[in-house]
Order: sequence, then C-alpha cells, then structure tokens
Amino acid sequence: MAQLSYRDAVSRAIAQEMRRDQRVVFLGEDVAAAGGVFKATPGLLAEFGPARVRDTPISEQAILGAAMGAAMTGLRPIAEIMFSDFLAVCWDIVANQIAKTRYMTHGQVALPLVIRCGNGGGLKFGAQHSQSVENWAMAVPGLKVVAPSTARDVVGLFAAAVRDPDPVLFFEQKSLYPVKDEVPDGEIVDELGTAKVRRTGDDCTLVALAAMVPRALAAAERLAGQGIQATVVDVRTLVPLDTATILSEVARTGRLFTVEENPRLCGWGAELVSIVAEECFTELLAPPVRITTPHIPLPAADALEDLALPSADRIVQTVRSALHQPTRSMAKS
Amino acid sequence: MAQLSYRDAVSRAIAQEMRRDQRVVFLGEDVAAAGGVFKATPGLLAEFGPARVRDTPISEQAILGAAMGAAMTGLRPIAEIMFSDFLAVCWDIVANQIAKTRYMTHGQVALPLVIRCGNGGGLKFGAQHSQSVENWAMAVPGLKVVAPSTARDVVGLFAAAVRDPDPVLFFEQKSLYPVKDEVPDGEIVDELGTAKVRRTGDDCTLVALAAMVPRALAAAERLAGQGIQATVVDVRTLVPLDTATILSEVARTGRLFTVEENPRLCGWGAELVSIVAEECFTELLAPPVRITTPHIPLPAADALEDLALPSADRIVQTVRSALHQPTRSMAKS
Amino acid sequence: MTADTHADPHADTDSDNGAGTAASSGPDLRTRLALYRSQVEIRQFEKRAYDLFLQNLVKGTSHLSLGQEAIAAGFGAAMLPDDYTFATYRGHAHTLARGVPMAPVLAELLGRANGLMAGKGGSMHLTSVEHGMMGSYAIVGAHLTIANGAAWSAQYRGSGQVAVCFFGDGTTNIGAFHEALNYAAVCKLPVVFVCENNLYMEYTPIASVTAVRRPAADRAAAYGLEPIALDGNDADVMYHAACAALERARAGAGPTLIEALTYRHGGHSRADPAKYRPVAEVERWLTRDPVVLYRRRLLDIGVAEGELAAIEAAARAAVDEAERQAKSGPAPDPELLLTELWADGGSSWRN
Amino acid sequence: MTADTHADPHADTDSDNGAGTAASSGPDLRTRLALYRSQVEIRQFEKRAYDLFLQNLVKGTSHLSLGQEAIAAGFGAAMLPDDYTFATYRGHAHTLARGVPMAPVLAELLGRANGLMAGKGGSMHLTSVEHGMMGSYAIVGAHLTIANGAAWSAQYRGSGQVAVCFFGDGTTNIGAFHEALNYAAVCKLPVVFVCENNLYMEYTPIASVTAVRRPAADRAAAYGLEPIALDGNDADVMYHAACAALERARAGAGPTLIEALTYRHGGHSRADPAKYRPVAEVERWLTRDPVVLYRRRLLDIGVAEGELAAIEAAARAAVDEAERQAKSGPAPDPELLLTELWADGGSSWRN
Ligand SMILES: Cc1ncc(C[n+]2csc(CCOP(=O)(O)OP(=O)(O)O)c2C)c(N)n1
Ligand SMILES: Cc1ncc(C[n+]2csc(CCOP(=O)(O)OP(=O)(O)O)c2C)c(N)n1
Ligand SMILES: [Mg+2]
Ligand SMILES: [Mg+2]
Repeated sequence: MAQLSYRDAVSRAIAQEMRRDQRVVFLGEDVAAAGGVFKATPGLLAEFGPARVRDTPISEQAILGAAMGAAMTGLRPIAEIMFSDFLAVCWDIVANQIAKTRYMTHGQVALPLVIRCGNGGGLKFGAQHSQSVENWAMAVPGLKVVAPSTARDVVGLFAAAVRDPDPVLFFEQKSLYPVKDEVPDGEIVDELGTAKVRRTGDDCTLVALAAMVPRALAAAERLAGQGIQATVVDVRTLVPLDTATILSEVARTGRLFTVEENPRLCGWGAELVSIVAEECFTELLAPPVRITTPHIPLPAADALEDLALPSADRIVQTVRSALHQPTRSMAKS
Repeated sequence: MAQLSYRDAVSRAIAQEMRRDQRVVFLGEDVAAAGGVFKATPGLLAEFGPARVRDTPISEQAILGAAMGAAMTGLRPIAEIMFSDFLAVCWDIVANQIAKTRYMTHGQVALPLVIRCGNGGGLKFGAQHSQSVENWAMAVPGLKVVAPSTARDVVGLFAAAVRDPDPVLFFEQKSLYPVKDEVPDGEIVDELGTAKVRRTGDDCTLVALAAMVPRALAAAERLAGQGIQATVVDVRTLVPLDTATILSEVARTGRLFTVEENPRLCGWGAELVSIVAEECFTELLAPPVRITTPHIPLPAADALEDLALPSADRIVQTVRSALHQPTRSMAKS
Repeated sequence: MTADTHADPHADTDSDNGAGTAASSGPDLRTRLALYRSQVEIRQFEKRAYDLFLQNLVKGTSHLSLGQEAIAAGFGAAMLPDDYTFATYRGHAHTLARGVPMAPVLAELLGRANGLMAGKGGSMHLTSVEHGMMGSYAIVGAHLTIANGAAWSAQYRGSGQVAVCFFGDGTTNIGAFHEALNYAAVCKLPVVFVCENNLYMEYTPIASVTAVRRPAADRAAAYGLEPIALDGNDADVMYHAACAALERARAGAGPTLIEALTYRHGGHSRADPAKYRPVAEVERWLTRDPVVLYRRRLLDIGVAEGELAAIEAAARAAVDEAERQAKSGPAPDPELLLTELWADGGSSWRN
Repeated sequence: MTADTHADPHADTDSDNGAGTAASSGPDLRTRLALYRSQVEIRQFEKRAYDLFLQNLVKGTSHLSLGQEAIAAGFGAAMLPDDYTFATYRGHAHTLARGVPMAPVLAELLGRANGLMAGKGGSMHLTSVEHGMMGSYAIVGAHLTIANGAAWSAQYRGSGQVAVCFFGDGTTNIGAFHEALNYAAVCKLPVVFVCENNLYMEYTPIASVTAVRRPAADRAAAYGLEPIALDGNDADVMYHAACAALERARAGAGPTLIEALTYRHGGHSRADPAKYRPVAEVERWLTRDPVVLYRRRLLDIGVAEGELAAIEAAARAAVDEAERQAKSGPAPDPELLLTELWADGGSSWRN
C-alpha cells in the first residue's frame, strides 16, 4: 500500500498494461523522451523502448488515425491527446470514425483502443485549455467514457479501459494530478460501468464526477456538521452508466444533486436528471438540482475561474437552500 | 404568398440578406457554380458574383477560419459546411475559436457569422452523413443554435441569424428540403429565441425540433382521433432557448414528451426535461418522456433507418401508453 | 486560381519514375488477362449498379468508378492477399478488386440482409476484413491517417503487410492529408497513397481550388517523397507502379505517393448528371476509356477475340447472378438495429 | 526520422530571396533605432514577466519570446498601423511590437482587472483590436486559417490591409497549416505567414517529427510559393523580409511564407527547465543573441553607447512602471464572470 499521486498513477497504469501485453503501444506529443507535459508518463520510453512508446508531431488526426488503424489490425494502442480541448482538432476521427466503424461494418472491425486526455479546469489555463468535454464523448454513440476521481481508480479503470474490446475515452482531470491517495501494491483491474458510493447519508444524494467528487465529499462533511446527511456517488464511468447504483441511491433519499464541472447545457447531469425523472418520479421528494459551471467559456484570471467551477461552498449553499424548500408532500398539502 | 420548398427557402433567404447588406458574403464547397449539392444555393453566384459567393477546396477548417477572420474585420460571412457531420473536421474552429473569442477578449472581437449545414437522417446516407448534431453545438457556450421546421422559418430565422451580432449555427434538416409550404412574399425577418406553439391540446405537450415537428403534428392528429389532445411546441432555436413558452405549455398539460432525432444521450431533450423537473416539478402529473433515436450510429438500409428515427407511430404509441400509466395523484392514492 | 484544366492529360504524367509504360515491357500475359478481367468485372458491376438506381432499388447515395477501373484493377493484381486496402465512398471497385464477391456488395447497396455489412453500412462504407478490405470511409481525409495505423501495426508486428490507401484529388486539400503524409514519412510506414485525380472534387474543377497543378505529385516533396504522376487509365502502368511501391514499402523504405490521372464517365454520385464538365473534355476522355484501350492492347499482342469475349461473358453472368441474389435478399432483421455497437454484440449504454 | 538537428543555423538560411542581409544595405538609422528599442522592450518585459512567475504572481501558464525578439520587432516596424497581427500563446512580443502598452499586458498575465482583457483571456490570448492585434490563439494551427479570413476581408473591402500570422515550427505539421496555405494561395490573399523555427515543438526536436529539413520553407512549393528561410535572430533581415512580403501582399500578388530560424533562451513554458536541449546547442545559440548582436551592429555603424544606454534605461523604466500598475490592479469584479459572451454584453442562453 503506497501513497501515490493521480499523476504517478497514470504511468503506473500504463506500465502495468504494457508489461502484460506486447500489443499495447503508446503514442502522443512529448510523451516519450519528455515523459509528458503533465509529467504523467516518465520512464515508459526507457522501459518499453521507442517501438512501443512514440513521440509524434503536432498532428492529432494522425495520432488518432494511427491508433485506430493499429487497433483494427491487432494492436491495443493508447493515444494521448494532451489537453481534451484538442479533441476538437481530431473530433472526426473520434466521433465519425472510431465511434461508428464497428457498427457500420456489422462487427467486422474491432477497435480496442484508449484515448487519454488531460481534462478540466482549475489551473488558470484559460478557455482553450480548461474544458471538461466528457459530455462531447457521452453524446456520441460508440464511445465508452471514463473519468476517475482517485489515483486508485486511475490505475484500476485505466487497466479496465486497455483490456476493454471497445474504444474508451479516458479523461484525467488535470486539477487532480498532484492529489495523492492510498493505492494497493500489485496489479489493480477495476470494472467499467460501476459507480461507487463514497459516502452514505439519508437526506440527499450528491452525484459527482472526477474533480467534483472531492468537492462533493468536502461539502458533505460540512453539511453533516449542520445536521444534513448526504450520500455521495462517484459516477466514474459515463458510458457504460451504472444507473442501477445511482437510481437506488437517489430513490433512497428522494433528493438528487448533480455536481458537474462541465458548462451547464446538455451535460451528463441533464441526462441523469432525465433518467431519474422518468424512472424515479414518484420517489422524488423535491426537484432534482444541477450544480454546474455556468454556460460560459472558462476565464483565465484566478479570481474568476475559482468563481466559475462548483466549489464546496456553492454545493453546501445549494443543498441547504434546496432542503429548506417545501417538499412535494408539503407542496401538496 | 407562394408555395416554397424548404430547399428553395434557403436560397431565397441568403439572397434576401445579400441584397440588403454588402458585408454579407457566402462560401463553401460547390455552393457557387454548382448551386450546392443539395441544390439549395442556385443563382446566388449569378446574382452576387464570385467576390461574394465563393467555391472552396475541401478544407473545412479553412472555410470556417476564413469566415471567422472576416467576421472579426467587418464582414458578415455565411459559411456552408455541407453535411453537419463534417463539423467534426472543423470542430476546433467552431467550439474553441468562434465560440470563445468574444468572451476571452472581453468583448473586443465580435463574430457576426452564420454556419449553415445539412443536418439529420432519413435519406439512407449511412452513419457518417446522417447525424443530428445540434446538441454538439448546444453544449458549447458561445454558439447560438437554430433548426427550422418549415420553409417560412428557414427564411425568417435565417435572416435573424445573419443579422444577429453573434455566431449562429443554422441546421437545415436534409429530410425537409423537398417539403413545401406557404411563404409570404416580401422580406421576412423572424426572431431568435422564440418557440412556436404549432397546435394546442390539454392532455399533453409534445416538444419537437426540425424534422420531428411534422411527425409530432401527424402524431397529434392521430391522437386527437383517439380522444387525446396534444399541444405541439416547435423549439426552433435551442440557443437562446424560449423556456418561457415551453415551460408554460408543459405546466398547462402537466405532461412533457420530447421528440428528438438525435441519439439519446445528452440531447436538448435531456436539458429540457431537467429544466422542467427543476422548475415545473409540482405541475408535472407524470414522468417526462423522451422519444429519441436510440443511442446508436444510423444504419444505411432503409428498413433499419426508418426504425431508428422517431416516427409518428412511435410517438402515438409512447404517448398512449404513458397516458395509461397512473398519474402522480393516482400513484399517491 | 492556378493551374490549367489538364487540357492534355499526358502533360500531367511522367514516366521518369521507373514504373515502365503502356504496351512496352508490360506484365506477363496471365497478369494482363487478370487485369482485363478485373476491369471488365468492375465496369459491368458499376453499370448494373447504375441500372438498379434507375429502378430505384438503391436507396441513399452511391459513387461509381466508371472510367477509373484501371487503378483499382492494377493495385488489386499487385497486392498480396493479406495487404490492407483503405478506400472512400467511391469504393465498389477497390472492394471487388480485392476479391470480394459481387453479390454481397450489390446486396449492401440495396440495403438487404445478405449485404456485405447486413445493410448497416451502405454503399459508402464497404468493408470485408477477411479480404483485406479494411473499410470505405465517407468523410474526406480521415482514412489516410487510419491507413497509417494499419501500416504501423504491420511494421510493429514485422508482418510485411502493406496498407494501400485510395483517395481523390480533392482530398489533397484537407488537413488530414498533410498530417498523414508527414507522419507516414517520419515513421517510414509501409503505406502507399494513391490519389485518383479525376479532375473534379464533386462538381468543382480541382484546378480552381488547388495551389499547384498536380494536387498530389506537386506536394510529394513537402514530405520528402518523389513526385509520381501516372496515366491512371492504363492498367499496366498502374500495375507496375503498384509493384514498385509495394516493394519499396516491404523493403522498409517507407511510403509512396502516387497521382493517377483519370476521369469519371458519369457524375460524382447518383444524383449528379455532371453537366458542369465541358463536352469536349468528356469526349476526349471517353476516347481514353481504360477498358477499351486495354482490350485493344490485348488484341494487339495477339490475344484471341474469343478469349476476351469469354471474359466479358463470364463477368456479365457473374453480375446477373449477383443481381439475382441481391434482389432476392430480405430486408435486414429489425433486431439488427441494436446490435454490434459494442464487442458484446449489443448497444446498451447502461445497466 | 529525417533531417539533421540544424548543427549550423546558417546552413538553413538562404539570401536568394531578395530580402537583403544583415549589416549590408540595412534599414535607415531611425528604423534601426526603433528596431533596437522594440527588441530591448520585449527582452526586458519578458524577463520581468519571468521574475513575476518566480514570485508566483502569474497564475496559469506563460510562454516567453526571450531569444526570438528580432522577428516580432522586425515585423512590428514594417507593418502599417491598420495591418492585422495574429499570434500564438507565445504572443507577448508580437503584442508589444504592435504598440500595445506594457501595463495592461502584464496585468493580464497577473489576472487583474486592468489587464488587456480584464483577466478573462490570460497570457495565451492577448488581444488588442485597436492596435491591430487580432488575437493570440492557444490551439496550434487554427489562427492561420483565421488570418486568411482577415486578409479576405481586407481584399474584399479593398482596404490594402495585410494580415501577418506568426506561428512555430511544430505548427507546420498540423492539418490547419496545410488548409490555410493552400487556401491563401488559391485566393491570392494578402497574408504573410511567419514560421518562427526555434527547433522545438515543446520538448521534441522538430527534426525528429518532420519529413523535411526546413519545416516551413521546404513546404512552400506545395502551395506554389517561393521557399524563404532566413536568420530570425537578425532584426534587419526580418525587417527587410517583412517589407518585401507586405509589399507583395498589398500589390495583390498573394501570400508569403517565411521561415525564420531562431531559438528560445528559456523553456517552452514557465514550467519547463528545457533540460532536453544539448548544452552545446544552447551555448552556440546564446552567442547569437539577437539583442546583443544588434547592439553591436549599431555601435559598429557609429551609434553612440550613450544613445543605446538611454534606450535600455527607458525600457527598464517602462517595465518598472508597468509592473507597478499591474501589481496595483485589483482582481476582476466577480460580475465579469457572466459578461461579454454575447454582443448584448451578457451570457444568458434562455429567457
Ligand atoms: C470532410 C468532407 N468534406 C466534404 C465532403 C463532401 N464530399 C464528398 S466527396 C467530395 C469530393 C471529393 O473529391 P475527390 O477527393 O476528388 O474524390 P472523388 O469523389 O473525385 O473520387 C466531397 C466534397 C466529405 N465527404 N468530407
Ligand atoms: C492542436 C494542439 N496540439 C497540441 C498543443 C500543445 N502545444 C502547445 S505549444 C506546442 C508546441 C508548439 O510548437 P511550435 O509550433 O514550434 O511553437 P513554439 O512553442 O516553439 O513557439 C504544443 C504541442 C496545442 N496547443 N494545440
Ligand atoms: Mg476527384
Ligand atoms: Mg518551436
């Protein structure tokens, strides 16, 4: 059992899978000799050599096309798109090619590949290097979507992604890279499509993803101090989505709050609220509430960016005021 | 008052705005000499000349970059991206550049431009030429999003889009191109951010977009024959979203059905259901229901594609079975 | 706007590229008969496909290779069975040239259950992995980068396989072309890029939207490659060029970019009457019909008329049979709608 | 992998491009003093920006032009006030070279309300439309296509304006570069593309990921353009090249692509110690410091030491004052979070 940072968990996870399977290769910009701009992939070139760990030109379409073509011919590529914002320069390969090819060919073409990206804000990098775009991927049929919140999940879910027979987008939340937690020694392999209940309370259910999970937990701690017991569910993978766990946790408390780093419109939270509204309608005691970044690009200035992203403060205030609203039954009386 | 096809309404709308304002220019692939692959832009080259109506290479990033740079320096460009699926090859210009520049520059840069695309399925073009991607745009802050359902709205909303000081994505539903309706003579200028109630009934509210509007209306007709009176709201513009009209129409009937051509996850319908659940919670008599294409790429075979998209049949059946469910009050007893 | 409109196609092709030429020093007779057979099969298949549109049996769209048969045939004859083909929406010819039977291809155009992909892909996405036909891609540019990936995999596995990627002149102006060519050259990938320059990107003359006269050949140097521009209507030239490029790739010498000048006899797609092309240009090119020219060449070198007639009759019979099978195919089972999105065979996104 | 690692920079620059050279036939004295002043101001500004990182006053990231000053200065001196500049995240130099005051630029780095964009853009997006500084773009490639649009607008309006677009060597391998160059050439747009080849794309040597030795110049022919590779550390060379390219653009002769060989003195960004660069390479380049070389040249042609010292003192004073103003700027008002997404000043998406 070692203290490992989310950042170091990435290279451990990649190494774990590359040792296991010669078909696993890794490519991206500055990932090999330099060990990655986020220093998340040091040592891999030294251990696995230039045939398996490749530095590329600034050619994101070439990177993902190479991963796709290699995946359909027997390899299991891992491709880094440095900042998830850059998925926009290769979105055709992701959304139109990788996501659709298995279906279009009636299963003739398998695409076991992983695309990993640094995702999200908090670093004051400005609007073009801070987006949380996991919903772009969730909206496209044919992509599995993973976003871990802990170092342990980075290792376990990454292993699951590499071993998955379908294409997986793996979002590493940049603001979590320095965060450490306990990670067991030895091989860790988790399961896609499984949410985790991080904390249990009977008054409301907070459903969060990636960097919003620690914030939801911090908020839950403070709410507990004020007599409000919150359940916190870590979604972990958006596709496949563990609706069983989430719906039962929402039904249990009757109150849903999503905590989303993404801009407001059409996020996974909207999808989740819609599923809950359709399937847990009668169990809901109050309107579901989405706590998100406003629907704006992210500003660069620290003072402004800090205001934009959901904070533990904002979560606490939102939950408190919602719980002071009349509930449905009260409303009925 | 003339009978005009949705297709012919496009060229009429572009011509109306180009006659009015010398700053309006138009570029795209095969749009000038050939009059567009959908034959939606014939005659424009002849009337306005090659300086204002330009054929381009197959370079979508160059097309939208040209539109963006021209818009920030005094022109009002209209750019065609032939099939909306191809937005994926220039998504960086749309989502990272055009959508964010005004905000990042604190208002120094204005981007009055329109990107028009053929959108959606129904033509058996297969998975890469049939997507409804309006939700890709709705999820990105800084883009206005328009999707007309009639020839009249094509003219009026397109004029509003060209005159709007902000970037607008204008989605023309390919399956509607041949459909004709009455269009008044003379200049037509509509207003963005205004939904239209196409039909009024007290039993439920169907909210639809673009090609799903005629299908919702057809379903409503048949439901009426079965004693179920449905309201049909045509959203028309996703951003800005006319929540006032939609919420009041939903509150009035207590029952919401969205009708969406897009794949299921994270669509405008999910956003709408979430807003309704949060803001009309107590008015809802039953769970909101989303009628969408399954979360799959679109198959090419006519037999399969017809099954995939929401049909009047499916709308009728979904509404009927939902209305036979116990309502909230019944559930309570 | 630059470049002339290719008044004389020959002006665009050079032979100082070691690919030999036309009649002289051609391939052996067996190969030549195979090349003829392949061209005739493609020609007859495409004509039949066109007839079926007119009968409104082909829904959606479709893009024919009528007039461009020599390119697919030349490469098809030169490639080894486990080499990889990547094609575009205009991919019927390249699919047949890899030995994929006509019936499932035609059935796919008709959207039938016995189609090559059970109707799920359609005319623009023909794929038959067992024949090395790794897919037809309908969004311009992407498949050049994907072909690189297959080449990379072959290089990594040391399999000796080569990826051959076919695309059009218009495709040379999109970003993915540039990224793919640079990446292939940097990694010395075993890949052959074949630009079928038919002078038009859809309805627009390529010369009017391209900064150089030869859209592919004049870009080769930007990737450290030799410029190669050839007569794409001569199956022997195509065959020799294919052999040379495949050889080079297998030898580890990296990618080749070939520009093959050709012309489509019909419109861009089923919807297109191709009125935008000067009549004189069309007529000039019709006199250079690759199938007619090749037939004449075979007669010149002494092949018997009867042998050629037999090949043509066999092709016609094959197309007739394919049409029969395709037309008798049922519509895809509705359950197919929700299959094969994932490797588990289904399309579920939740539990 | 191709190309050497530019052992001798001069090997990469040629003067057969009518841009004149170094000391010989240089610009007039007033221009030369302006060029020196601009380089010194940029040098001092960037050093101060670096000091402020070390004091942890600059949040986020930042990319300096230390060592690359001659390029921005040369073009800044040659451009007319209403010409357009498009730069990258490494854009402080190009912003200052257009006459944007130091204080708001520095304040933007510090995320203050008195920043050039009130803190909303940050170091990577410096923009000052009133100075013709049309933006700094942080995703590689896009701004080449956007610069085309400004050039198209100037061409359409007949304004005689020219768009100048600065980018790095690594940018030549992305698709947007290819699309932008072809489109500019086809439309004969009044645009100048300036590739600042500092030998590295972030941490990776450009030669290791590029199929040609000169990432920009060796691609020029693919767009029908002349190859131009110059010494980017010589402000006179840059100035002459800028004048020639601007002149050509205004004359309606279309785009120019210039590769300016240079070197950054520090890391790619604030986080980068640049350990990956060979010590000998760094030392060789430090001997070619553009500011030091230019100072020597001015002394050689008889400019008094005192005059240069005065320019340097004035620059230092300006930077001191800018730092004072930037540091004393308040944090942006919270309400700014929701302003200026739309032209109506707000960010509402619903009624
Ligand atoms: C990115 C993209 N842009 C536009 C299109 C629409 N389109 C389909 S084929 C075509 C012309 C392609 O021309 P070329 O590459 O010469 O191939 P050809 O059709 O002549 O074989 C265009 C513009 C597309 N499929 N993808
Ligand atoms: C599309 C895209 N890919 C990757 C990056 C990350 N990135 C930022 S700067 C840079 C290197 C750019 O190198 P070059 O063009 O030579 O410019 P320089 O930084 O040397 O001035 C990279 C890879 C990016 N910003 N955009
Ligand atoms: Mg063509
Ligand atoms: Mg560089």
